[in-house]
Amino acid sequence: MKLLLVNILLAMSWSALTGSASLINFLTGFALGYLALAVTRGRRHGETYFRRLPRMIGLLGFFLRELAASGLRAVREVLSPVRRSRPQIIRVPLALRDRHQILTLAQLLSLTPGTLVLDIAPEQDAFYVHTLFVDDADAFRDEVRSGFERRVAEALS
Amino acid sequence: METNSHTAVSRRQGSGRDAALTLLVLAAPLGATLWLLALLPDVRAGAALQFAISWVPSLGVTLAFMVDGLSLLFALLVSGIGFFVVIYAGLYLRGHPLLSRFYLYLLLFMIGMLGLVLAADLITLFVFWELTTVASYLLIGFNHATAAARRAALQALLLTGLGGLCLLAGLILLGNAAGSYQLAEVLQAGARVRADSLYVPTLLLILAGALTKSAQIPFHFWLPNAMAAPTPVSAYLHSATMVKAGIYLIARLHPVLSGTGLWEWALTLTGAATAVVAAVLALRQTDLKLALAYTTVVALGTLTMFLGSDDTVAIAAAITFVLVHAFYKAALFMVVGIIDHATGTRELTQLGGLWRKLPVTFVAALAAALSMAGFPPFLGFIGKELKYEGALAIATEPLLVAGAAVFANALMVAVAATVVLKPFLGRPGRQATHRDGPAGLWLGPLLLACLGLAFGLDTSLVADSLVQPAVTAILGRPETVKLKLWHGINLPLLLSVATLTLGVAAFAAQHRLRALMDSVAPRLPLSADRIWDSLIESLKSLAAAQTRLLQHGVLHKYLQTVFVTLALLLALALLHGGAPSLEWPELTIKEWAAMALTLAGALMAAAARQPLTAICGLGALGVGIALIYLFFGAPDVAITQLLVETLFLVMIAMTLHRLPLFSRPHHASLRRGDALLAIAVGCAVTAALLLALQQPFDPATRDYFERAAVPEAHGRNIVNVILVDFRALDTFGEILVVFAAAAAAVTLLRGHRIRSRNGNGNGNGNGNGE
Amino acid sequence: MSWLLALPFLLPIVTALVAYLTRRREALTRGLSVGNCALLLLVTLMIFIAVVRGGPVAAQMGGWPAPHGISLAADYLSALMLLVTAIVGLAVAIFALADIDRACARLGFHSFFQLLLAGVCGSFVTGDLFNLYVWFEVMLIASFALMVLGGKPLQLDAGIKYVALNLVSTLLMLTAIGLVYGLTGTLNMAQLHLTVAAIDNPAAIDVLGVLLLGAFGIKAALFPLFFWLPASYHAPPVAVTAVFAGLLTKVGVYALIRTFTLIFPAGEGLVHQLLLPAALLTMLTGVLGAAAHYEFRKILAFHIVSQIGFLVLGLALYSPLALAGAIFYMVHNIVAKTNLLLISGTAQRLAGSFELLRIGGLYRAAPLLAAVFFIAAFGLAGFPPLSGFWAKFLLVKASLDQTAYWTAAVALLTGALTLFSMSKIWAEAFWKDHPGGEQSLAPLAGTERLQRLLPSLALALVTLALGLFPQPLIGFSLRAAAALLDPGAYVEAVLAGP
Amino acid sequence: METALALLVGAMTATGIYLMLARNLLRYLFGLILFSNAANLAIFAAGRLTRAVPPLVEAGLNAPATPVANALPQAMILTAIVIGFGLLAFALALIVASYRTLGTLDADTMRLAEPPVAHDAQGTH
Amino acid sequence: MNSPILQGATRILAALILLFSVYMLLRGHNEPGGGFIAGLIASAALILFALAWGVAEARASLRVAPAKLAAAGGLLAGGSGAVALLSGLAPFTGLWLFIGGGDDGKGLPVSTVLAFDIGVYLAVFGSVLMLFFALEDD
Amino acid sequence: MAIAEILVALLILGGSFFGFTAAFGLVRMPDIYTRMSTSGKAATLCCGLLLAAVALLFQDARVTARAVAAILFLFLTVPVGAHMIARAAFRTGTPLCEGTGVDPELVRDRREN
Amino acid sequence: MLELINAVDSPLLNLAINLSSWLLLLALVLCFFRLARGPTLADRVVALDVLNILAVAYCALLAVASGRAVYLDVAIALALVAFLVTVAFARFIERGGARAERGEEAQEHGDR
Ligand code: NA
Ligand code: NA
Repeated sequence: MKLLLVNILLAMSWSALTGSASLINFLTGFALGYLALAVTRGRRHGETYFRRLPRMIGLLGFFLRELAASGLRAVREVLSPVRRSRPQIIRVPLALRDRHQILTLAQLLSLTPGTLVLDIAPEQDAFYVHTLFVDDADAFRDEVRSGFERRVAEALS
Repeated sequence: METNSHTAVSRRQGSGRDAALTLLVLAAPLGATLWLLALLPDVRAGAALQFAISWVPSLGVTLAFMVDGLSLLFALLVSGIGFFVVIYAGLYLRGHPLLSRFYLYLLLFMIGMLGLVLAADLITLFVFWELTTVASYLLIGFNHATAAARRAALQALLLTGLGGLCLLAGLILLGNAAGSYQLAEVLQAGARVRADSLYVPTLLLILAGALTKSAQIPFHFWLPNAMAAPTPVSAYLHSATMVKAGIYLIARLHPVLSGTGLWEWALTLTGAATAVVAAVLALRQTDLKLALAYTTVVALGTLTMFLGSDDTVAIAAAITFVLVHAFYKAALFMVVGIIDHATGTRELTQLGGLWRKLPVTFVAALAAALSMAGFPPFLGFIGKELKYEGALAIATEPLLVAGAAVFANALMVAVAATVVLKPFLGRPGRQATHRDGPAGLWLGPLLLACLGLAFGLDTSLVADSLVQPAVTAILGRPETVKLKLWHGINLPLLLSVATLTLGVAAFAAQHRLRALMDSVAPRLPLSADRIWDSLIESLKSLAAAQTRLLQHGVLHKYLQTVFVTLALLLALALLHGGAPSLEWPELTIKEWAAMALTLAGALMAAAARQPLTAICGLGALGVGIALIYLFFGAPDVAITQLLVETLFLVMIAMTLHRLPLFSRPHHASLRRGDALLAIAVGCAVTAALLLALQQPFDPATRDYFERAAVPEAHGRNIVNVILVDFRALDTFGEILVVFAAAAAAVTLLRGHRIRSRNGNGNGNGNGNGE
Repeated sequence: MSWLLALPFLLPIVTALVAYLTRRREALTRGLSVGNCALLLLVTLMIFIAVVRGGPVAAQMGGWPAPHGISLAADYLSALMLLVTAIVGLAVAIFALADIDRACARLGFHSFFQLLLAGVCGSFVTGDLFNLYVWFEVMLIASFALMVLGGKPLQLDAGIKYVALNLVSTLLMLTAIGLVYGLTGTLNMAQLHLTVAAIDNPAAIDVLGVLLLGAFGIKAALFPLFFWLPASYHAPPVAVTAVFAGLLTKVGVYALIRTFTLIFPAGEGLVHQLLLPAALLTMLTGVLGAAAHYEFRKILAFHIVSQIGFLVLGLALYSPLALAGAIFYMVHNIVAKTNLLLISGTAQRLAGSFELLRIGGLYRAAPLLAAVFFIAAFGLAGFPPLSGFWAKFLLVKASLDQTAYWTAAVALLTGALTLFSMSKIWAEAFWKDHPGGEQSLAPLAGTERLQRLLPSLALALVTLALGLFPQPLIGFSLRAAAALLDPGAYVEAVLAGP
Repeated sequence: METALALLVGAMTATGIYLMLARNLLRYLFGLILFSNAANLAIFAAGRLTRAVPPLVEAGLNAPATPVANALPQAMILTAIVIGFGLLAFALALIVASYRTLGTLDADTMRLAEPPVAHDAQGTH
Repeated sequence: MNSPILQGATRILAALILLFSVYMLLRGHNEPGGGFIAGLIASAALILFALAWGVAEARASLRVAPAKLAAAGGLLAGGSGAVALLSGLAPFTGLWLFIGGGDDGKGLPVSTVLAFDIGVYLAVFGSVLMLFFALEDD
Repeated sequence: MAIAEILVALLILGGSFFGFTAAFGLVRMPDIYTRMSTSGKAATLCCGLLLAAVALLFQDARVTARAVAAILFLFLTVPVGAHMIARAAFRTGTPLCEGTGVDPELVRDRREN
Repeated sequence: MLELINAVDSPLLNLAINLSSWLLLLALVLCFFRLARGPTLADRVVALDVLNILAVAYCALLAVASGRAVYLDVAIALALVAFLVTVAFARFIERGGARAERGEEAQEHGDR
């Protein structure tokens, strides 16, 4: 995280130096800064950051896609005269153990169409998830494990 | 009797110191007396000595004194009798733990009284007048542990205090009418004052002061009650001097205020009624001190009666009688004190045959009583003769005055006889525990009584140097007064004989008369003392009722009152000035929406049945208001509004689980009145706002800020520039408020812990905290 | 000069902040509090002298020119009020050393006390209407804290009423100030004097006047808005009540006087008609309330209300003499009333209660206390030669001069009833024997005796001195009154520039 | 525009006062919030309204190029809001502490400071 | 409250919000923001933290007692008003220094006014936290 | 520029449409959980789109940074908030709408506690 | 009827802005309906949350319409606020606010 901040700082300095405050310029600065950091920091400390950043961007893309889908799903559900939803609460066991990962997963799940994390099981080994459009609970559990959990684990470990 | 609360041991220990103290105090009246005596020749020659220093020039008040015939007479009485009283008191209260305080009050009184009679400025006079009231209060309550003394002190204080307040108003009016508070000028302005449109209230107010102080009916009752004071006090203040302050005042202002029908009738009637009623009451008493007290009232009534006139003889009679009375009454009081001291009682029925043990006292008592009864050759006889002469000389109502005088004097004869004969010569009753006692104790009464005799034998001692200058001062014209023991057989002498006869008869029939009065008295609907009590009681219950009505302790009623007041005030202002016109506002739809959201939130909060619902309403309201700020160009305010509103709601939500729910829905119907009130205030606020908005706006300050923000304050956010620069002081104060609020809240929420940790310290206990 | 004018609030503020940080080091905070009060006395004295010598002084905060920035201004009235505040502050600060227990001190008593002084001084010295609001708030929140300091049930109960009613006043004041700004476009009081005079809109001026009257009326405890005062003043520690009694309501009265002489001259218009009846009813209801009670501090609290009536009477009569009377009365009353409350605390400390029926014996056991009480109480009742006499004299004379006979009558009657209550306390607490016997009286000794009695003695001497030598203050009050009625010099001083 | 705001201020004041008059202290507090918001809006309206132009000077200029909203009332409101926050927060703490100590939120039953029985005039004087 | 999700989110959010508050503080003189707003935002960060993790944790992570912050803020604000005394100017007169700039005011501005705003920031921040922590502790 | 304009128009229209849906969902859905499921997401999306429109319109780094910050902030907070309410509702037994299926394992978990 | 001050020059954008404005205002109304209606506390809290988020959106729209980035700051503040409120209220509900819904016996009397 520290390196990310430093990177942003560098990008801002770039913008300031070049005197142009456009988005493009900022992104240019960010990229340059990334490179600079990668060079200066080398392997010793920040190794993971440089590997993680692309994955994080990937996760972000995935997340945005899911969000859009989720929004559209919600629109359809709300506006259509017929109720399609089949609400149910499903217990989803977790493989992740890291706090941040669990958090990210929960965020993602909550933003997915028709799902809402109600609670975490007492042993913190499962979510209770409220779903609208799931027919098969087991299929949903698999989907979570193979889709979200994997990506989160990759991006944040 | 007064000294029973301290022990003999302390008495012995303190007696040496007490004697020294007494001697020290004695210097004051002695010095004053000698100084005044030295002034006698000058005053007799007609000089009025003036002494003035500037005091409150802004108000025209000077600390001015003047010695003329009238003031000298009274001043001599005050200091001379004061001298004897101090000697007497030194022995009477020997060893009393509060003797020094007693002397302090006595000196205070003496100063007050001397200042009063010597004052040459109305306000100065009043200042010393009130000083005597205060000193009297402290002295009456000297035996502070007894409820009776406290009650009597309060009664005297309130009554004379009320009178004093009237007097103050009267003196201010008099000063206004005369154009000055300087006595010299006031005395010259008589004609103007009497012609003033406010003459009547002025006179009545001043008389109210004088008559309460001098215990005239219906304000007479405080004086007998004041006998709760130690006897020296009774002798000094409540017979010889202070009660004569009213008389002095009437005499002092005689040249200014007299000569009108109102003056004459008011004084004559009041005085006559007082003399007659008090005389009857005096006869009824069996407590020696009380009997004497009532005779004092008689004397005061008589004096008042005579001062109503402006006949030379009547005035001379009054002045002479002032002297006469001062001598014999002070002496008699001290005698009673000696009896009380020796026997432990003042009750007539228990006393008798004391002449053996108290021979000197007996002589003093006898001499004083003879003067009181008006036997020749005592000064009392001359005084009485002069009274009758004066009464007959009064043009308007000679019969009334003479009749009252005869009646009163007759009963005085009876009382005088009773006071001396029964205790000293009657069948032996309670025995005296010791003999006359030290000379200091009986010296005063004896000397005073003998003075009565001496002055009677040689009237020139008083006539030229005291009475005549005084009469001159009162009447404001040079007068010649001759006092004679023997006038030949004339009407006054006949009246004297009649008086004596009647008096003896009354003395003979005293038991029957007393019994009669005792049987009548309870059936009388009114006694002034009881009326006083019921007045005080009704004052208290009025106060209690008012408190119940106003200060009832119910918060929502307090708030109702506040808002009702506000609504009425605003309604009054709007009716007075006219309501503003209302025009349909031009708003865009989003502005309407924001306002609607705000209003809806407010209504939701008002109608909410549960706190959280109300909070949600407030949340909506907060968003609505923020949007309004935003739409009208106030983003800083919008952000702050949102943050503050939210933080506050969060705070409530954080504490809500510790608070109870609203117990039942508040039905609107139950609080229709509140709703109407609220709407009324709301409408008024709207109207007020619209009125303010009608005025074209003066943009000078706004423009200044816009011009100066960047060049001078180096900031482009004008709001922020105002906050941190143009009006930084406001902001500074405001962070203090927030800080103090936080600290105060911490105090509240943690206070109980800190307190329990430290234990309960001393101080700040609350008497009714339970 | 600008610093001199700012010091009366800056000093207590800094002291308050530092004292809060060091509130667990008792000796230090106590020293800070008393030391600052002494310093404050010095500063206010300097201001006073400056004003006496050269007339009103003003300063522009931040150096921004009036009427745009915030102006501070001290005319005769302000300078006098500042001085009296400092005197009372010092007396109470010393008294508090003995009266405030360790727990209350640790909760921040000294800080809140200093903040209260800052608020009071700020209110007296500001020449800006909105800044006045801010200082009122500083004072108010400090008073809230002091009211509930220690958190006893009684205090909380009283605090609820105190807070609930005072907040209404605050909001009214805020609204009113907002509307005044809307009407005139300025907040500077000197400028307002000029602007309002030029506005021909009697309806708006009446309405705003009435709003301000309501707001300040609550603060000043005017009839029928005074409930908060008797409901609460007997609850907090005595040192707190004493400073409240001396200063809080007086700031409300000050605001009334300032507003209705400078901004909306009350010689005419609706407010003028309302002030007189309000004043008279305040005098009477207050004094009657006192007659109904047997608790030392409740009696005094109701008397505060009553005496507010006298102060407002001076404003209502609106003559030089009447205003001078109000000013003189204010000084007299602040000193005497503060002292009486300090004495009530010492009496309670000695005899164990504030309930008059449960105490007694102080006349004999505590002669010095009795003497200072007597001076303060009879001074309050208006007996010469104590300060209250001249105060009463001025107001009664002003009434009579204006042929307001009923007013004079009510004033005198109120005086008599005041005497009734004061003598009640005297008789019950001092003269009467203690119901529990002499052993129920706990004697004072050493430092505590000094800390408790020295302030009382000093204040009693002030009462006596003002009575014996009234001319300086009366002359000053007349000058102050003249300046209030013709604020040309004030306006000029403020608007002259930095 | 100001007229509408004036009406809103009146309505908010009214609802605020209505709540303040309730016996429950929490309702009083809510009423106070409404009232204080109304007061702020009153100041806002009193300074006259300008649509959507915040009092900011654009960079490089010495004064606003176009008429902007009146900044002074905004500053006043900011001060008032923060002060109001302090006061309300204290009031809330007071309510919490009172409830803990006195066991009720009904102000009418809080009679410790002024007990309901009238004081009898019973002194001996 | 003990919600892992909230707690996890709060760690990040609180830091972000604090950062945002400093941003609002520093640009306040030219754009919306300033000491008040920034102080309120900063306190929101710690309130959030306290809601998620408890007051003790919040206090510990703040390290400085809120009361000290608040009082220091007050003193800083007052002190920055008092700097004017050194120049013989009226209290609260703003003094500006443009580091590295000429008379055109283009340098990096350092001013007593900024110090004042920081004082406001600290005072508001500390005071609000005092309030919340006390309410929550209770 | 025209493309950017059209894009902006689309973004704000889409955004507000999502906003409307969110509110409509609140009214229409049968229980608290379904309401949250639909409206939370729609509202977030609404904001996201509108903020993106701002960024696109201004083309300024500082504005963009703030818009991105706002979006990130919302993405971080909205789901957490939704979770908190849902959890509270769930734990305090706020009723589910008719026909909601409940995982038997969950019932077991709860019984154990 | 619906006009936005400082709307940009483009008619297309203007139309979009106007339409959006209507939509969002309508949403506001619906939201308030749920807020007022309840029935559970959680419902109200959700409604308030959405209301706040809609206000964020509206700020963004204002920024577009007026061309002023100022509104963005308001939006951020609002987002922050919305979250804080939601968390605090959720906590309240969890801590015992639910007793209100169940209509438990109140402890207090004479409340009106
Ligand atoms: Na206030
Ligand atoms: Na007071």
